[in-house]
Amino acid sequence: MALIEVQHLKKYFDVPNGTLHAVDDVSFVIEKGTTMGVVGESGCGKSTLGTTLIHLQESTGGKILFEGKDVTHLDKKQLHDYREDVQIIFQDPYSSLNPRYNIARTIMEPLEISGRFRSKADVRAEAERIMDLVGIEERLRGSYPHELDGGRRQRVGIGRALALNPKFIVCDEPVSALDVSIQAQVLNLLMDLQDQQQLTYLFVTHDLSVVRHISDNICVMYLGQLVETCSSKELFAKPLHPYTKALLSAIPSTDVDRKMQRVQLKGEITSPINPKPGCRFAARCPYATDACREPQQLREIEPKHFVQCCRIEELG
Amino acid sequence: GSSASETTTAAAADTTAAAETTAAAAADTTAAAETTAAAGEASGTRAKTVTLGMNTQISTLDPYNGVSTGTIYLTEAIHDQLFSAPALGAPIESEIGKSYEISEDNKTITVEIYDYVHDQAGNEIKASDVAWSYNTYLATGNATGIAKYLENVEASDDTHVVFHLKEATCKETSAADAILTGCVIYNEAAYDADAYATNPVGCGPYKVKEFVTGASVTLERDPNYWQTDESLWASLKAQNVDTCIFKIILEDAQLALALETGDVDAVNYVSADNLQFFMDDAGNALSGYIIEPFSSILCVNVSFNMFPDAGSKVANDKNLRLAIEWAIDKEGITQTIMGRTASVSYGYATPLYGDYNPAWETQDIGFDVEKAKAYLAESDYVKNGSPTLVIMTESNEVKTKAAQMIQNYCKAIGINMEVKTADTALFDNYKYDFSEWDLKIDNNGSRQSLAAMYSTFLSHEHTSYNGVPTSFNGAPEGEMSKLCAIANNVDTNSQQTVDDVFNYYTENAIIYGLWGSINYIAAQDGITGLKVQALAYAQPWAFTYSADYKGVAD
Amino acid sequence: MGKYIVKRLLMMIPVILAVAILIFTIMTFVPGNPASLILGADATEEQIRIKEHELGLDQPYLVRLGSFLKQTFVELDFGRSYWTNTSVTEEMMERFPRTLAIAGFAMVFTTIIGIPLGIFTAVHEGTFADRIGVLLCVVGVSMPTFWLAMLFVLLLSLKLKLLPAQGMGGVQYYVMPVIAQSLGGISGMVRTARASMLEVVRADYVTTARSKGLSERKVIYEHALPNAMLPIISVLGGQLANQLGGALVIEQVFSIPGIGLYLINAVNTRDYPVAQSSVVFLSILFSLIVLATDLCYAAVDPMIRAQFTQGGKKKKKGKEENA
Amino acid sequence: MSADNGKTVKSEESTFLDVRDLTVQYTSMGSVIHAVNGITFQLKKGETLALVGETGAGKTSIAKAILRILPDVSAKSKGTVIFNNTDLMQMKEKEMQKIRGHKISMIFQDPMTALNPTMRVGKQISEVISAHRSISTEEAVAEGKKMLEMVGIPAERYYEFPHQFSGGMKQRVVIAIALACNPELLLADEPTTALDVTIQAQVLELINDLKERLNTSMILITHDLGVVNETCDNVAVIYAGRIIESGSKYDVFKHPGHPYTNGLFGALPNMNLDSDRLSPIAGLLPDPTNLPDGCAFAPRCPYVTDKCRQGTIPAVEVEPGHFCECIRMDEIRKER
Amino acid sequence: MSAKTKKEKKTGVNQWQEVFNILIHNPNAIIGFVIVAVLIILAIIAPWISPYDYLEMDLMAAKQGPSAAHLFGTDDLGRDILSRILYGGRYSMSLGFLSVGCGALIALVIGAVAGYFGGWVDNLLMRMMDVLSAIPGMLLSIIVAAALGTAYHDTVIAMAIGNVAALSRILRAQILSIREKEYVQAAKASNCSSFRIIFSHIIPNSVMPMIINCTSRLAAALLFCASLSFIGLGVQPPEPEWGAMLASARGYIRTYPYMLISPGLFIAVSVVGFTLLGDSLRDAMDPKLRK
Ligand SMILES: Nc1ncnc2c1ncn2[C@@H]1O[C@H](COP(=O)(O)OP(=O)(O)OP(=O)(O)O)[C@@H](O)[C@H]1O
Ligand SMILES: Nc1ncnc2c1ncn2[C@@H]1O[C@H](COP(=O)(O)OP(=O)(O)OP(=O)(O)O)[C@@H](O)[C@H]1O
Ligand SMILES: [Mg+2]
Ligand SMILES: [Mg+2]
Repeated sequence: MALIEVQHLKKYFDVPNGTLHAVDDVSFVIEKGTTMGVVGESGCGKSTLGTTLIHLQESTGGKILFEGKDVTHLDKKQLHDYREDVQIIFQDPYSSLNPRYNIARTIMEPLEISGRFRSKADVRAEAERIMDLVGIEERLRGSYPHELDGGRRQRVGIGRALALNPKFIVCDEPVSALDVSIQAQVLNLLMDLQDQQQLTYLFVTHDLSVVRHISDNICVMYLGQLVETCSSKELFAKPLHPYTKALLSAIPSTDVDRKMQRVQLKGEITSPINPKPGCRFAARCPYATDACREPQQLREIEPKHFVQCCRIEELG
Repeated sequence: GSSASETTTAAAADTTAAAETTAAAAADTTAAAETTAAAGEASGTRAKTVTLGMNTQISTLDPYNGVSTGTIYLTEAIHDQLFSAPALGAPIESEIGKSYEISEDNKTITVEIYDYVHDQAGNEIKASDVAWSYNTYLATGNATGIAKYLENVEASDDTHVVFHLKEATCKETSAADAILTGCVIYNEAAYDADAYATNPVGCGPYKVKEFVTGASVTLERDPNYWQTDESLWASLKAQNVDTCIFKIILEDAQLALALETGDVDAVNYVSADNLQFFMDDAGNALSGYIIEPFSSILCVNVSFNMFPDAGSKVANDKNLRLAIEWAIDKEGITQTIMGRTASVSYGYATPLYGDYNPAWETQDIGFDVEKAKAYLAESDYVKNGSPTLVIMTESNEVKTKAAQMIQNYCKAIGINMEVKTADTALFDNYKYDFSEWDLKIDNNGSRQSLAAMYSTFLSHEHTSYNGVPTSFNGAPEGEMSKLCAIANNVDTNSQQTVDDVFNYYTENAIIYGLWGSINYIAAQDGITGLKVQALAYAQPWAFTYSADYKGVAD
Repeated sequence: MGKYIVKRLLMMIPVILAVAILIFTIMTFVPGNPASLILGADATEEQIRIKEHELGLDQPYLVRLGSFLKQTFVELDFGRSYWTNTSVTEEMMERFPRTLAIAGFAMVFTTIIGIPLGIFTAVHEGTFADRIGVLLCVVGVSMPTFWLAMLFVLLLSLKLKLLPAQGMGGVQYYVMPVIAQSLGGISGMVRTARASMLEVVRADYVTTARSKGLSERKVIYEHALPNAMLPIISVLGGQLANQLGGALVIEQVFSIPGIGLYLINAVNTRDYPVAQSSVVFLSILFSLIVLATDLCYAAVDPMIRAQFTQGGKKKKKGKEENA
Repeated sequence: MSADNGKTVKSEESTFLDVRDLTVQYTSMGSVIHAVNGITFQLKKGETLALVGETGAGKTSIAKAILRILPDVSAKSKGTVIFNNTDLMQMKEKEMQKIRGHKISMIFQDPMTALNPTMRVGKQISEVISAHRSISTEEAVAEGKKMLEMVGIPAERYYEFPHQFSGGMKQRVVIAIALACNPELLLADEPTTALDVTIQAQVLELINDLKERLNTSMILITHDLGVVNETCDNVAVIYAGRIIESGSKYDVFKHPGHPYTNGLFGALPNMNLDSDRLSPIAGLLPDPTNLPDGCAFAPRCPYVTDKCRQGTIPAVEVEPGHFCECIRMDEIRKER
Repeated sequence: MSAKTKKEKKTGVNQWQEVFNILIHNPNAIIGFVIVAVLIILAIIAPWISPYDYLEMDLMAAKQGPSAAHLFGTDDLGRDILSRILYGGRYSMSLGFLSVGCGALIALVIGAVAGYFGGWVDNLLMRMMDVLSAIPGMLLSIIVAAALGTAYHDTVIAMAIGNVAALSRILRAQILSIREKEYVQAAKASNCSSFRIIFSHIIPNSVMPMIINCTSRLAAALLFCASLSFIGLGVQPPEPEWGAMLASARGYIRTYPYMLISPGLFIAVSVVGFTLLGDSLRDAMDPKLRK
């Protein structure tokens, strides 16, 4: 069953030099209990997509359906309820915790606000349960964020997101600030929690090995647009869009025996401000033709495998 | 006691201002000046330059335009008036005006002027110029001293000017003197308000050579002074020096130092604290200097808030007022704050005035703690819960000290007092707001007579509060006003009627003089005689100089 | 760049206008009546009313405000002093150079002594000289200027009789005011420059410069210094404001007839035209200085320069972040 | 490449960098941070050595110590760094300046802060050239432009300022600076960590390419094992300021000896294997102000014994050229 | 990293405690603190330790140089200068604290409103601050002091106004940056009300730079308070504010210079104290200087 369905979602920002198309006409579906990975380069709109989904920012256009209900526009009361179902975990475990709140208080705050608990003791008990769940040691519960290492901080962030028992969590690069050894701990925790609580994730990252490890489905974004989406397996096995191909080939492998064939991209990401119509990857795409300057459509090339590229058939 | 303010009102001028000690002393100096002037002329040794250090700012040189204390210093040098008053009580002297006549009914004054008057640029001065000068000055609104008396002024021919007095004031004692000495004369056609602020063309014996804003003014002898007959010069007119530099040095210690280090030839003022550098304990000048005291017309006084219903805690309690007066040791205050530079004031007066009565010195309230306590016991003060009285003063160093000392004396007999200071502008605002204070320290003086001063400040016609005409300390119409009016009327003025005023304010403890300032003027001893005008302001061109005198600017 | 300057100058207009209105309003509602002050104690109420009328004080607030603004900004005339009826513009032009001499020289010393000294101490961080310097600077910024000035007078004028204690005249009259006035500024500048330099010296690009094999002199003067100048420049404007403010007090101590004495006296005597005009004048001056500082800033920081040429909006953002 | 545990080994002919017993200590707020604790390694001409390790392991400190650009107020380094038969640590500062940027140069971790924001990009390149070669300004500019083009940036951008460049371009400028004088040794400190994958690929390609063309030796610092795999010959794994395992890339990747190295591979999401769970290393790096006795990894090690907590653990040569500091290594290797 | 792991030993230490820990290891901070503390304590216990009543005049003993009976001598009215200085501390200190405090309070409101609400409110308030800051601070305070008068609270207001513009800018800038912080987003996502976000998340994290700045301003305020009294626009006699004492001693610069020394010295020392304290506090709290 689809937990979240996004249709033609748009998010534009007004900036001094024009309109910045951070998310431009993105559509996808996330099934309950699965993880949707979102990959793409820095600044391509991954975070914006996540925050727009959970109404931390209002979308400019398009539609968001949550459990079949339209949640694109919400009044105060609806927003309140919606936010108990959706939560977010941020990339930077330094700036995502209030430095003046100790750990227990950070976890307890959403519980208190929710008004679900009769007494302070209940809140406390629930917070203890959550902290146990995410593995924060007893002795650290009174400490302040700056006293913790990144991994533990990220656990606190996860704990806070879990506090309200959400159904859907946007994970905005939750491990990219962490060392490999710590990163593994956090990834494991997220996967365990998903299993236990039937959570649904939108997992934003630019680390392809991570996304492959954790996601069921993957969206590849480029400059605000969704260029390819399909299941994780299929994407890695059979990337179709030239950008996806380049992206995958760029990942350095740890396998000493294998040498990958690189697709080298020329140039750098262009500005998302006042973009011209047409494929935004065209400027860097080795296969670009005039046809690419026309507006593009996301098309189902294979079952459940959507690609936005007009030359996909020719390229094979 | 110097004040850094560049301009203060003429009447409420600096406490440091002073004038001649007594009429006799004044006469002496005048005589000296005249003789030396004559001698200088005879021997041809007119001094070349003199530099006077001044502790007041000179902001404008045209008395029409504005008011600044420093301007008064130079007035006699640059300008001529119809007449001038050399000292309090002395008869006025002729300048442009040859003679005057007061009509029988005191309503008009007719003045005849010399027929050869011209200003420094050579423009002739006619009676019409005189009338124009008066009328122009009246129109500026600054001429408070004469506007009070004058209805209008007109020239009847080239040499005669007629002054029409206001009905209500024409019988006041000093009206004529005030009018005749109250305005400098310009040529109507030449007058230029802009230029005259820094370079006025007057009829006086000195011309302006240089004016440096805020720093100095240089005057130059006018060899073509219109009054060629020196015997007709008023006592403040002299040309004993070619160039006269007024250098502004506002700070006391630095002013004194300037004289010591030879930066200036004379200073217009020496503070009590700095006297020691120029005179010994006995009051004799140290070698190398000449120093002389000149008493001022200004009397620093404490007045009580007499307005009936504005919250004054002393208005209805004569015994309390008396208690306060008896508790204050004004000799101690004068000595501590002013040292030699003031004399204790008896009555609300200084001895300079012609109508001063030396008997007051024994009749005035003295310092007697026991008496004060007795009066306090009879008063309602304690019964009213010993409220804190407010003593208000201008935030001027000397007066603030006086207020602190009075506070201290009152505390000694159990009266609580709080000092409230206000800058000049706020003080000006609050002094007629009778809900603001209980006691007030102020200084007053008059260029005419005590009767005139009493009438100005003690009679109810002076100001009003909440629609009630009151005196400057809040007393509404009553006995005091009546006594003042009698004393100040040409028909009834006598020592007796002035005494009546004294007795009334002393018995009822309405006002209480603290001291009258004495201004010390010091100079290098190449200068042999000092000269001041009525307000005790130094007039360096009229100083006398020894033959071997050499100024610092030479 | 030219466009940017013009834009900034235009933006100054409403601010200065508001300053004028503000100061006019303060002066208007301050207790104290210039007419009665001018006329003195024995003036009658009638006379005061006449004087008020002559000065235009009897008109309603808005009418007076309007004519004040019109006179100042349309006719470009600062009016006449209530007391001396002299032209304020002329008087100010005569006095301003004296204030400028004090504040300006103090500023110059602050800059040419303070900055190099600050850099010197930073480069020699931890040495004896540095420690002494830091200590002296703390003392330097803590000395009340007027007290220092009085101590100077006591020593140099009264005791040693080397310099004139007050007043106006040749260069020797400015020696003590300027020194007294600069000491605090220099100390403050040393502290700013030192802190800024220390921060920059730790920056990665300085390490990069070292790793290039550049001599230490080059590293400090070509890499660290230009970057350290940024915060220094941004406090220069503030320093000048301090110096101007301090000049007001110093003028008082040394009885120098500059704008400060003029202004304080005008406020005390409720000489509205003088007080208002001096404040407006000083504010214009001050705003121009701030603009000049910003331009210097741009000259040193290419990032800001780029934003300058792009337009004002982004510029602001950058500035606020810096604050 | 070889490593030893303190015994002096005569450097082989082709060994041109020989680092022995290098230690670096920082003093910060009264406590001493033991950042690097006795590191010894050699590097041959043309070779690339990777230093791998977690944040705070001491990688950057090693590179800075070699180049002697540690902050002189707070840091102290000891040991010998023999470069072309001279000990850099004993060299006069003036001499050292001639080495820096010329014989040895460094690429810094963060391109965003490594460039001077107020100096034109080109100048930052050409000043290295003029510092080490006596050429005219014009020639230096021309050289600088050439370097820019070599790293794929049009020469006309010579006069621009760093803020006008994107992250990837800045990193390329930093590389151009490092390579401007054809150094014999390049210290590349995480040259791609701050960059996007596609850009990272470009930059790595560039470094590899240039290195081969100029026959430069390189020490590549990274925590990304993938990058190591793609660019290096030899690997040294740093843990708490010590090399706990070193050897050829092949040996270390295929047969890791140390439990920590092992753990690192386990923690990595593998692109090729579809394991559901990762096996992270428990715990954290030890406090560098207060290192435990014995093996620093002991508190986190699943194989820890009491002996691990005593004395210094000697390096054992498991295979030729493959050294490992673990007393239970043999058992562990067998177990695998 | 290192510092982090070290601190783990002692958990539950909030930032203030940490700042405190840093401070007590800094000799400058200790000196500054001791100076300030001593001066404050002296001011508080002045009534008990003053050898004389600070208002009591002994005309016989006027203008005496330092002696056993009067350690700092007596002034022109025979009051004991030491006692006056002890009492004077009350004015200098309290005026300093109050003026900075009031300035900070006003700035807090303005900065918070402008920073949080943004839009035209922000624009309006900031333009108002532009106007305030277009007048050099000292000048503004002098005018306001002249306008309001010299009562204690008037002086406080006059001095406070000079602080408002800069402080509110600092706070606003800080709020703008905190507002974008992820924990604020997270709080929003946790259904926190705006009120709670402002007062629980934004303000407590925004005031730090303001507090640092205020400490430095305290030193400046002491100096300024003295200047104001010195030019006659601050505390008035007979109250013994140090600047006012200097002003009244000025006339005796030549004859009794000792009257000038002690008040000036006390001003300087107290400012040194606050400067040192401010510097150390800034160093301790500034994350840039603390790795
Ligand atoms: N509040 C905002 N105002 C203006 N522009 C914004 C805003 N938030 C994001 N953007 C712009 O929108 C684009 C997408 O930003 P976003 O943060 O979603 O990228 P991202 O893919 O998450 O990048 P990263 O990997 O660096 O986190 C960027 O160009 C960014 O500058
Ligand atoms: N300037 C310094 N002052 C004090 N301690 C420092 C300094 N530089 C580094 N350290 C400490 O030294 C240790 C090693 O730091 P180093 O930068 O060498 O690690 P690294 O391996 O490069 O880490 P990263 O992967 O984060 O770059 C760390 O604990 C660090 O906190
Ligand atoms: Mg993001
Ligand atoms: Mg590093």
